Amino acid sequence: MKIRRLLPHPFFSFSLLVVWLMLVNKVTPGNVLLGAILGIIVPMLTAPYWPGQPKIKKPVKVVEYVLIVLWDIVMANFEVAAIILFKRNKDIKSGWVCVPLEITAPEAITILAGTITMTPGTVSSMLSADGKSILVHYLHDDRAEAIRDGIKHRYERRLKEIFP
Amino acid sequence: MTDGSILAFIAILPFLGALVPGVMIRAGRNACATFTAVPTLLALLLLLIQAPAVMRGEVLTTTIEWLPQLGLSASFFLDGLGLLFAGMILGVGLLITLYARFYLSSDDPMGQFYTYLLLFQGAMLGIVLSDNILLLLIFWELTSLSSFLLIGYWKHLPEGRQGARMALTVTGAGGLAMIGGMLILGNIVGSYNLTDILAQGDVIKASEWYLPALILILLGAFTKSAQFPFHFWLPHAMAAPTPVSAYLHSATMVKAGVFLMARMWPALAGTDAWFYIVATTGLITMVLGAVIALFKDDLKALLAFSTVSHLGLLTMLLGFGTKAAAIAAMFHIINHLTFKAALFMTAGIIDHETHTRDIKRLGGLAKLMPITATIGAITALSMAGLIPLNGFISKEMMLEETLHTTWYHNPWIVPVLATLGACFSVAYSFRFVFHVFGGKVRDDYPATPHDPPFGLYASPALLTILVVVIGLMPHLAEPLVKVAASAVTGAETKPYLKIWHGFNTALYMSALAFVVGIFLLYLHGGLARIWDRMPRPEAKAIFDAIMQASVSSARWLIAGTHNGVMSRYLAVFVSFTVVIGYHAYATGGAAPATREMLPVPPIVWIGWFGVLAATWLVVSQHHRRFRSLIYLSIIGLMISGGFVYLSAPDLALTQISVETVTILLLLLALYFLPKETPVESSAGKRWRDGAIAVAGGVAVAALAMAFLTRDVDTISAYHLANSYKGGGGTNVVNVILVDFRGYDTYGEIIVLGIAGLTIYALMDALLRGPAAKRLRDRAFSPDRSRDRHPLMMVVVTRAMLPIAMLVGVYIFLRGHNQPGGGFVAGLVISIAFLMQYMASGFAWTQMRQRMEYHTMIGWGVLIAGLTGVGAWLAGKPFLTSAYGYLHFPPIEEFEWATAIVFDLGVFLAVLGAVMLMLYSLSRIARFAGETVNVEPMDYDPSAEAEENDDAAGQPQTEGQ
Amino acid sequence: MIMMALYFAIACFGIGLLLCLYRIAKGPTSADRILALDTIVINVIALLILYGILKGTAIYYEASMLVAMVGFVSTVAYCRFVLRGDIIE
Amino acid sequence: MFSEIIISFFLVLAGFFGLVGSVGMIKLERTMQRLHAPTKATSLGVGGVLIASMLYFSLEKGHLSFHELLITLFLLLTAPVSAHFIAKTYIQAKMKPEDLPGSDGDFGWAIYDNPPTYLEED
Amino acid sequence: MNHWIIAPVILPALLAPILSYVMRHDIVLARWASMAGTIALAMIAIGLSLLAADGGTHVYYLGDWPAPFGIVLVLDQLSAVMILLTSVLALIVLWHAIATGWDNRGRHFHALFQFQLMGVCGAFLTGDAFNLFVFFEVLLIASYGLMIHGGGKVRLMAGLQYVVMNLAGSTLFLFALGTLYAATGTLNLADLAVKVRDLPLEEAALLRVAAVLLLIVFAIKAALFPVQFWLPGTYANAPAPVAALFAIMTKVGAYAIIRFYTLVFGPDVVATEGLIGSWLVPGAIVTLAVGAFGVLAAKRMMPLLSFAVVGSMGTLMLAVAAFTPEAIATALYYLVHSTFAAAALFLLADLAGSQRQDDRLVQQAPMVQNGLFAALFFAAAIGMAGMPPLSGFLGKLLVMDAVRDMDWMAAAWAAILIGSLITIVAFARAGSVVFWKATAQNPSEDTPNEWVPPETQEGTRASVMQVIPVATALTMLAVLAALAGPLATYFDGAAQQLFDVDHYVDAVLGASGETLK
Amino acid sequence: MEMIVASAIGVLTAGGIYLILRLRAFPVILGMAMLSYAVNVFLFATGRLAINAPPILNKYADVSYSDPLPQALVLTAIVISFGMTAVLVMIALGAYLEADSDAIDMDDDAVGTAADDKGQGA
Ligand code: NA
Ligand code: NA
Repeated sequence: MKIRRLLPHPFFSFSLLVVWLMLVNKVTPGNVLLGAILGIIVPMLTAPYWPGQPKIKKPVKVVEYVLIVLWDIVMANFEVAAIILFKRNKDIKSGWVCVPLEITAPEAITILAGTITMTPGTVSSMLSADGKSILVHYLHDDRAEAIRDGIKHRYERRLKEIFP
Repeated sequence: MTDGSILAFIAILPFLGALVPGVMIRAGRNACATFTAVPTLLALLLLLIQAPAVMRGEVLTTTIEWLPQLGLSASFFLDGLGLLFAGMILGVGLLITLYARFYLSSDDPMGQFYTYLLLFQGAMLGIVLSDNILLLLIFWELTSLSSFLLIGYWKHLPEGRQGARMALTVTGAGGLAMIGGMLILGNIVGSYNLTDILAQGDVIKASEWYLPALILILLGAFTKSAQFPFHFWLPHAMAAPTPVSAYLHSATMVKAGVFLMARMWPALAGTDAWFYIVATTGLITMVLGAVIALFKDDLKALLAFSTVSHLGLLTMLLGFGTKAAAIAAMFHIINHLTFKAALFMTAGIIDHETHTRDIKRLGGLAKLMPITATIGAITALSMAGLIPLNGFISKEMMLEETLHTTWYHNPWIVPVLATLGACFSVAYSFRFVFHVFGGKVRDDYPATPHDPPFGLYASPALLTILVVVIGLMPHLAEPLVKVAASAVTGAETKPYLKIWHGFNTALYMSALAFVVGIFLLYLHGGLARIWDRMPRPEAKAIFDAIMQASVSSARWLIAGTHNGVMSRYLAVFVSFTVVIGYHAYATGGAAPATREMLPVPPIVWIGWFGVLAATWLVVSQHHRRFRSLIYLSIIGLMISGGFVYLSAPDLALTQISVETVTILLLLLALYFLPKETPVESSAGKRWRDGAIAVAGGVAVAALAMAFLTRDVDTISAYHLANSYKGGGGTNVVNVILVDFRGYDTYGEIIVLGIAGLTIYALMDALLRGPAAKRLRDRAFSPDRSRDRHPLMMVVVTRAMLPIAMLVGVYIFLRGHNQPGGGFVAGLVISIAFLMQYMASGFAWTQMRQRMEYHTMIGWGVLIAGLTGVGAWLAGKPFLTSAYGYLHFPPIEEFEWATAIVFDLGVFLAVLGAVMLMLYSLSRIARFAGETVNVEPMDYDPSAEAEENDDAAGQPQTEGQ
Repeated sequence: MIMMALYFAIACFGIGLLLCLYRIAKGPTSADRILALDTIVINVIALLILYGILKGTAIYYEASMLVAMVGFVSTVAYCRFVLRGDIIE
Repeated sequence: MFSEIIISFFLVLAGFFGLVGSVGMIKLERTMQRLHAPTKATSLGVGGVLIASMLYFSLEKGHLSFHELLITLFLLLTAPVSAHFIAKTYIQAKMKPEDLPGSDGDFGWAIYDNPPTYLEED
Repeated sequence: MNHWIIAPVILPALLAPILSYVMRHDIVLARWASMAGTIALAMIAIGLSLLAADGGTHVYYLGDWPAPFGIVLVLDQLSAVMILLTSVLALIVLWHAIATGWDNRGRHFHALFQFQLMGVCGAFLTGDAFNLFVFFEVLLIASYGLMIHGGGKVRLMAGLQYVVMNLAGSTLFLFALGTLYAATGTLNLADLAVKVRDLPLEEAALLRVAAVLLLIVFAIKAALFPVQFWLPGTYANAPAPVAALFAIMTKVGAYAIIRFYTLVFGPDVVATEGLIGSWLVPGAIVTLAVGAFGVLAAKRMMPLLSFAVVGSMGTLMLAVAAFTPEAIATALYYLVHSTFAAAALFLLADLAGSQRQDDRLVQQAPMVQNGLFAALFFAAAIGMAGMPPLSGFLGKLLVMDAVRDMDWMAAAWAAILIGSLITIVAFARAGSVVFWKATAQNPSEDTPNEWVPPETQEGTRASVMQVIPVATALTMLAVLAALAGPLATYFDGAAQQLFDVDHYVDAVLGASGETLK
Repeated sequence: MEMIVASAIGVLTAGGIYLILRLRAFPVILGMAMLSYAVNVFLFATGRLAINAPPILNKYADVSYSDPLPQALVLTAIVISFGMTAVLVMIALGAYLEADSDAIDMDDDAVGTAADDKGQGA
């Protein structure tokens, strides 16, 4: 019980500890201790600004998702680079596509939008006023639907599992 | 030399007395008058007690040190001349006090009057008793001031105010000139002591500074004594109540100039310059005054010009520079006092009884007010210089003197002109007698006249008796005239005053004057018509014109330069700075360049180009305000990069974070300001500004280049050496900030704190002022975006906030040893909060704000201050630091330093100040009708967000 | 070899910076300018880190970290200004 | 030796993508297209530099260094939001609702349409 | 080391935060605290003046760091006088602000007031060039807050100009300090004095630039031509009590000039020869003229007084420009005098203004206390215009006497005499319109404003409490005149001390040995 | 390098001066900001220029350090000028809201030196 109140979000506190260690860039007992303390205090200070912080269900899925995204980023970078460097402007067919969303957790939506943007070739440009769809701009493609389905299948599905 | 410490008391008595009447007025007019008479009387008695000694030829002196550095001492001395004048001042003062009691009406503030009168009396007394010319100057200026008050006594009358200002201007100007003259005199002699100066006459006259000194001093005397061409103020001073005119303008103030010439005689007189300046001025004044007097219908104006004329006479006599002339002058001073004071009072009585002073409306008063008529007639005849009255004797002596005077090898011009003057004085005197008292009784007087109560004619009557007595028995006045004249000439004089000198030229001249005078009066009607048609300069018009001209030219000058045109102020400032900076550089040599320059890798060129380009963009497009802000932030970025490259990491951190906060502030302000700057300045002005700007830029660049290419050994070697072992930190910059020069930092955070306060106070004032309405009526652009708190932004911020806080803590803790420190940490945290504010809006975030910003600044400043004060406990000076190391195994050693506590103060102050500024700004926004949000984001698609949100209440709008 | 690569990278980001300067001057829309500024910030971050590698010191690390942080804040602020006018509501 | 190669590789990679990103800023014609460019500079450009830095300090300087990851984390978190905002800035300035595909649901795109919970005030 | 030396800075610095954060909702408490603090400051100032009277130079090594490496405070007769002057003026002004309720017309008056005092005292005490800059900024930013206290359109615009001008000045200050450091490598005044005197003229170019730039910086504060333009607009629109307090601000500039150009760039310094006087003398003369013409030209009371302040600075600077001990002593006398004269006039203008429609110099309905104010104005005007019997006249004589051996003596005398004539005339005009003409039964045509019946003004009758500050300031002028002798002796001492550079240097640098950590 | 820094300072100064000579508050504020950039670099440069010699004591190696004092001074100056700029911005805003114009010039009537000959009679 006490632990619960002290650590409402252990995953969060732990990641702060990691961030702290990143900052000091040196793993020593002192730093770990200090980091741990900060990992407890800072969330307390900032808790009011993050009401309804979601509980991460399946950390494994997170890792998987991250790896996939990283891979996509690398790959897509080359594609886009090719487009920018070798395609003549008039041949570049950019356009808009609306991706309807099923996930509702703001965190999930944000991560999805972020993923869309960071995987080059697409930029998540705007949400709808009710947050139920996301407006995506693609740099060059022939089939807008393909992009939409790719996004929904490859990313949103996984996010739904992480943020049920 | 006899001890005269009593003199100081005599001189101060009137001033002490002056305090009383103002207070006493409630006790009634009699009490008031009495309390004025007492000090005067007392002073007079004390003076008379000294008189015998003075008559024996002794000189009483006393000295009280005042300002030895300057040579100013409260020194007084009493000799014959002083006695004569002091006696007159106090004696007539008494008579005037009595006269005024009955003259002034009950609704005149009599307390004020007597206060002013005593002030003036004291000032005059001071002049004639001073033995230090600086002291004399003080009293001299005091007479100008007190007479200003007396002349302007009837302040509701424009004539009074204007007359007073004119008198002050003219006599004040003279006084200032005299200051110059006196200081020169003092420098020639090496002492400001009058007796020393009078003893050094030859030295003075030999000095090349003699002429300037003479002229400056005479300017003082002439203006005071209304000598041509400064005579014009006197008639206008007649706006004063008659007692004032009788006192100032017959007996005392106007005689101050004469007194001064007499006083300085041994030091200044006897040279050609003296003769031609003084005698000529006097002669002209005498004639001119007499002529004008004949054509004045106002009794007091007539008397005023007659006074001018008689002052001219006295001046002329002193100008002659002979013993006999001096004797004549001294004697005439007494005589003029007696008849002129009486005449003024008579005029006052007539005015008082008939409610007019216009001769044309008078006449025939002899039957209605015989006593007044007798007094007036006798004194007027004395003024005309008729035998056997005292005026006759001194006038004879004067004419006699003129006969011995040659002016530019011309023996007759002076006597002729003198006689001419005499003719006119006979004429106006007789006019006074015949046109006022003579003729048949009229029925159209504004008021039915009859003799006044005794109190009102007592004083003139007494004077009239003197007129007659001195006339018949002049030898009575001999001893006084003797000592006075001796004092003036600084040598033994033997006046031989008698009424009948036999049939001599002077007598014939008088006779001629009498006949011609009568004839002139007979022709008066015709002459007056000619006079009126004759074009002549109207002094007052000229004076006013000059005043007006100087005022308008001053306004033109000032309005042309101090007209609130900021850009010109700054342009002048910059250009001036460049010019004298260049002059300073050019007039000194520069040591040879010693440093060899560092290489410039391409990336630096790029950064440099970035700065140049961004600067050009900001300047060329400053009309597009938002855009120029974007360009501005490039400069900040490049400079931060430059700081990193040039080994100043702390600067880079500070620069970049400060720059960001500044941009945010500017954006917040720009929200209310116009988004565009109109093109207002002409192409010419733009070129001018451009030129100035380039000049400034080149100058600064050259200056920088000048030292960048030269070495100098600085004190910072010490800081590097002692930073660790003395300050316990390896980041020398930080140690300097919190330790070596912690006092600077202390001041710096106080500046921030005040900035926060000022901004808060200003906002508060604005929202209560007219600005509030303008804000309320403010319309929002209809096409602005509808999403205020986008989901994505909110979520990311929530993740960033804790991380940013860690960064802040990290930067703070390591500041003492690595780049960072309290200030940057404070900015980082505030930027983190700013992110939160931007994401979820002010109200929502504010509700979650625990610490209040005022308090935060307060604690910051206090903590920093108390850390410094803490050192006192250890008996060390303010801000002395201490540091050490703690060991908790297994954790490695942990350093502590009081400097870090100080840095904590810095941190809090910075955080508080920045947040308070933003708070104040967004307060305006909400005042401007901006709706406040209760939700952290526009819309949260997930359901559970609602419940966990503890912000279901109404948001606070006025947090602080 | 690392040096060569370093200089290459520095050159790339440096040139990139110049290109962004062109864009920020050219515009045409505010979006372009904000975008260009954002990209300049990114290039600067890279350059700072590269400089750290070049000098083999971590002392300039905080600078790049801070630039990353404030770069984001100012980009958002600029956009909010265009979108809403008031950047803190 | 190997470390040198791999570090250099990442540096070159980073430089290349950084440059590509900026070239895109110039070459691409339309604002929305240009918006895609910096995501390269960010992801692989700066990312590569950071990795190179980590490797360099860890392998060459011999003390483990991973604080570069924090910057990466920052950029990954913030870059999408920046792009998001810039896109909206552009859309609001230059586009009308009809130029965009309709949103899925009753509410239009955020900058044109008030959120469901919006209480009518201004 | 005597810890009291830093008290004038620390006391207000600790009081102000408490005032602004603890007592900001309780004006009564704030008033008492602020008044108590100011009285304490005055007490301390008296103590320090007595301490300094021995002619010694008392050094306070902040942070216990040896000079020139740390920051030092230096208490000598000059700084003691300035602090005493400041605290007495502060008492007068604070009393007025409280009695008239000025302090309650906006937020944080007392906190800003205390901060202002802190800044001024700090500037007078510091022995470090850059620290002087810091405290200039403290007193400036506090003055910004006070300047716009209560708000209002014109005041804010004037405040804006005031801030801009001073920001430009502060920027130049930094350029100057940079140049100074670049040329000498030190910031401590004593150390500078030594290094500057070692520098030959042929290597002094940079130093000379620093010297003139600093002169301009201080000239802005002291409102010297050609950087005086800002003052009238600012003072004329400042809250009257603040304008009265600002009487000390121009003196800070004067003080800095006196300090720097005797100690560091003294007349004996080869490196900066022929620089200062050549700019200061004409500047002062023109300033005097500007002041006089402005007084004559003014059509409102506040601008008139502001220009009078400009003129007084011109006179003051004429004395300073001679840079002889006698002249500096004279300047100090005139400095004290003109401070109180200006304060008295501004405070009086405030009282009178509250009983008139506005401060325009035109006929208006007579004030309830017309006579009283007329008398007070007459006295204050006499003081400012330099007429006897108040200290202004002695000050004028002293200044003229002090410059009598200069080759520009004639010009100076002419300027002073003509200047005071114009001032006298202008004050007479103003006074006779405001106080005398008001009593005329028939308002003449140059008075468009409707006649306000006195009974409606009864409420605004100034209480004794409100008149006391003005009276006190005037009394100061009388006291200055009466005690001119002893005061001049003290000022002579201060001036002598200023020119004894070696003594200062030894006191600051010599002692540093034993305080080494 | 010195030339680069000096010229940059000069350019910033020139730009700042030109802007503070404008007639509206906002450009003047911009100018002040630029001037403070310029003066900060100037002040920093008085410590002379050095590359990769930050004044952070290195316990292990004996390296050279750049002059720390000007850096400390500049830090103080930056903070102070930030506070000043903030106040300037607020007062400019206040003046604009009160006067409904952000012109920086006052009319000479406000100064009290208007040239027309009304007013002081008597
Ligand atoms: Na002043
Ligand atoms: Na003054």
